[in-house]
Amino acid sequence: MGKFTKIATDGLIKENPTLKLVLGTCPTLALTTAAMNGIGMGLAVTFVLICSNVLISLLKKIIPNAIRIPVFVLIIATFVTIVKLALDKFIPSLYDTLGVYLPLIVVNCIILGRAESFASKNPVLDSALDGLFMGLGFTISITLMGLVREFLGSGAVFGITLFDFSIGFFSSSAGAFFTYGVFIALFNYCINKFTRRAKLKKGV
Amino acid sequence: MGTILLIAVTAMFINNFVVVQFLGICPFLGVSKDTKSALGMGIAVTFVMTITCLITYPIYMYVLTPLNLDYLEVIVFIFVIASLVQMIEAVLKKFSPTLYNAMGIYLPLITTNCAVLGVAELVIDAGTASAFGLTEMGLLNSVAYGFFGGIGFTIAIVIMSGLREKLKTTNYNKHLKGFPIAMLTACFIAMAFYVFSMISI
Amino acid sequence: MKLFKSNAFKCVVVMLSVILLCGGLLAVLSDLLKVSDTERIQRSIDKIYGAGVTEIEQVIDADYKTDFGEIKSCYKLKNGDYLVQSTGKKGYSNGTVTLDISITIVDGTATVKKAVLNGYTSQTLMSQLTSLYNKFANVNSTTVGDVSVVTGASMSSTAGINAVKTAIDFINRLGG
Amino acid sequence: MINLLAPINWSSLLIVLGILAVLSIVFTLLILLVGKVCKVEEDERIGQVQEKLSGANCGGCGFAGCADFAKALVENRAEMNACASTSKENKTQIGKILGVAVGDSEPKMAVVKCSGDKDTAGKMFEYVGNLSCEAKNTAFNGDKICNFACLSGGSCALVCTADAIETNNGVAKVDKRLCGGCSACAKACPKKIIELVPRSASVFVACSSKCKGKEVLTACKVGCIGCGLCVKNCPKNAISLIDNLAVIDYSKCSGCKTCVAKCPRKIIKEL
Repeated sequence: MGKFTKIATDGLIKENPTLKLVLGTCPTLALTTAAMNGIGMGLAVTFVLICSNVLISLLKKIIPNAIRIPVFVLIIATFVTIVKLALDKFIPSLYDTLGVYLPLIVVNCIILGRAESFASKNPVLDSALDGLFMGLGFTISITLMGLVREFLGSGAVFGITLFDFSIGFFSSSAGAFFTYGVFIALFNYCINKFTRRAKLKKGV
Repeated sequence: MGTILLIAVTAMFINNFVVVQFLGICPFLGVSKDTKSALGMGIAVTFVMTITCLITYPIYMYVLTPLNLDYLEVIVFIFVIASLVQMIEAVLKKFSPTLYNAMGIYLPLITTNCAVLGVAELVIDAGTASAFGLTEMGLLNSVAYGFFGGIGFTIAIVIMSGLREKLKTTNYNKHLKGFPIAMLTACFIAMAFYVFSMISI
Repeated sequence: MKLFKSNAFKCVVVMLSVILLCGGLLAVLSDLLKVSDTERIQRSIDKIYGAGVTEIEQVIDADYKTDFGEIKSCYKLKNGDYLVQSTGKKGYSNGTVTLDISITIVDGTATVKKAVLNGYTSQTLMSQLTSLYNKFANVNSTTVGDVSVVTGASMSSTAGINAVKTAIDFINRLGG
Repeated sequence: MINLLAPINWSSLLIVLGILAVLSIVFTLLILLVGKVCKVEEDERIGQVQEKLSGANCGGCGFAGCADFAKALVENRAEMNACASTSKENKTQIGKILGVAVGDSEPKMAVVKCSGDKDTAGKMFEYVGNLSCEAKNTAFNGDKICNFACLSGGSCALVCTADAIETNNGVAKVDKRLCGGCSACAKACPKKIIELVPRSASVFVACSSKCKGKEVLTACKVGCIGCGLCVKNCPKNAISLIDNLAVIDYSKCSGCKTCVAKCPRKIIKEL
């Protein structure tokens, strides 16, 4: 089961798409004003990521190299439209909040990135797992960021206002960049500390 | 004429694609290490955004809406953009290798660039049109929106690359190395652009 | 036979089959998951009154048109109010605005309960706009003129006012 | 099952398939046409070589990234062992692709050839301002009296991907266990005093001052004064004195460490 844990730790920690590879930054910055948005967007991205990874790794031998990117993007777009139709029908409230960012999942760098670098080179099961853990990594990090920005920006947690103080900076666009930067710095700090200790213990 | 001016100011400053609407951040952070490649990237994105609006707007307005197939909108747009970028990459590789080396290697990045699909989406959106006080954008206005959106992207990315080049010779905490310092620079640029949103037209 | 083996043919066939597969799947799904118009109206009702408060009782034919506004559709609701979708013209360089307006009859005259922008616009624009229209709350035909909806870089107030004014005139004419 | 499919109106389905078919054929042919017209002969070996490289894009080889390095390798403008982060068997495979014998390069590590920290190295003036090495270097070659001294601005630490360099008490110091030997720090250092020594080395000269003994005594409490004792006492005579500075030739050095004991200034340090 070594492969499973490797893919899991890759997706969640070692190659966390939002904090380590810094992919999918557009929805991360825009939607982390509220934690609820983060979860909704995260789950939608995870669903699309798993399905597109599976289909792409199934078709990887058939697709010629010249039209590789258009076909990948087409497959991803189909799954996004399916999510869009399903959300519009069954959960309209989430559909309204996601607004213009739902179609932008198609160009979310995580999905096309993983399709290019992982799904088109690995078997189906690994691609599905990779999609799942990459999606979870993305969901967790943007929900955490959503919590911080929502709490500091409007004194609310998951929509329930606890305090009435609100620092306008955190719900503005400058605040989004700031929070994202601090999150990546913290993430780097922990990872460096962890790998340093591992290397020193193993080291000569 | 007034609307074009209004679109220009809005797309470049008030509703800047990168800093206010958060579209196209991946290349904005990835490619802004030095000004030359940042400018190359800006030109490429402006070029693709303008042509995208030129093609996707008519397709949506004269093909998809009359047959009310607007659920196809995402597929058709992204397919057109991906093919467009594929062609532009090949043309550039052949006819101007120097420009290709400066910009081309970032061209595949443009397919995964939210700004390009973002502009295609916003241009056909009723909300954007009513923001400019129009029923719908019309071809000329949408191409102008795409073009000035690209110019806004270029302005933001060139300012960013200037700042990041200055950062190369400063001493800052090791853990801020790489993306965090880029994010904080973008934060200050966003603050600067915040001033523009106070303008009421 | 060489044509069929060539890479170009392979590309076209693969691309064609993928796009037809995807398009067909989506066409079928979009019909299956169709959200009917009445349900969309019900959703805007829920947005104004809150979920499950009231439904549509009767559809009223709306062909009322003036030079500064036009009624798109009008519904009489179970709790006696009217939901009117009206478009106001004469915005900045003849722009238009479409609003969902709920109107109640208060001692004979039509007064606006709430006005909401129709449909979703891009998220950043949306958040600025919906709050602007709360200013139209409990406005009637006389006081509608002096509502000043100062908008940032977005639409001007005339189109908004015209939309509400057309809706009120339509309901007064209906009631009277 | 039938009524489940009832809402599908088949006519619009056909229209959709028609539009998509037209769209896909037009654009695919356009892509292929443009692709054929603009065919650029590129050596496909570049792709194969790049596949084998580590892809870390660390820039240690002096090229913009692995793609550039692969291109340079194929046009043999570059040396295979310029890249430290590619594994050994990948290097031999690349050697096979290019048909070039790849001498297995000895794994290297970086050492800072200066040990003048806050209290041992004398200062000419109190430096206030931008703390990076490049900036300090522009102000009269740095605030230390000795022109070859480490400015401890941290420019090397900034580029080190393995996070192996500390610059806390006034001089940069490389942690041998973390260093991967990618030589990015050696390139970044404006004073060029970081040297790559074989990982098997046991001693190194922790100074790079080329001034005469008398000047070194005034400038720094620990610098090498070029007395030559180490040269005389080295059994393998692996050390030589070049411009008043002891230089160790690691091919001859047997690691006996007699020079460490003999050096009056204790500037030849153990690794």
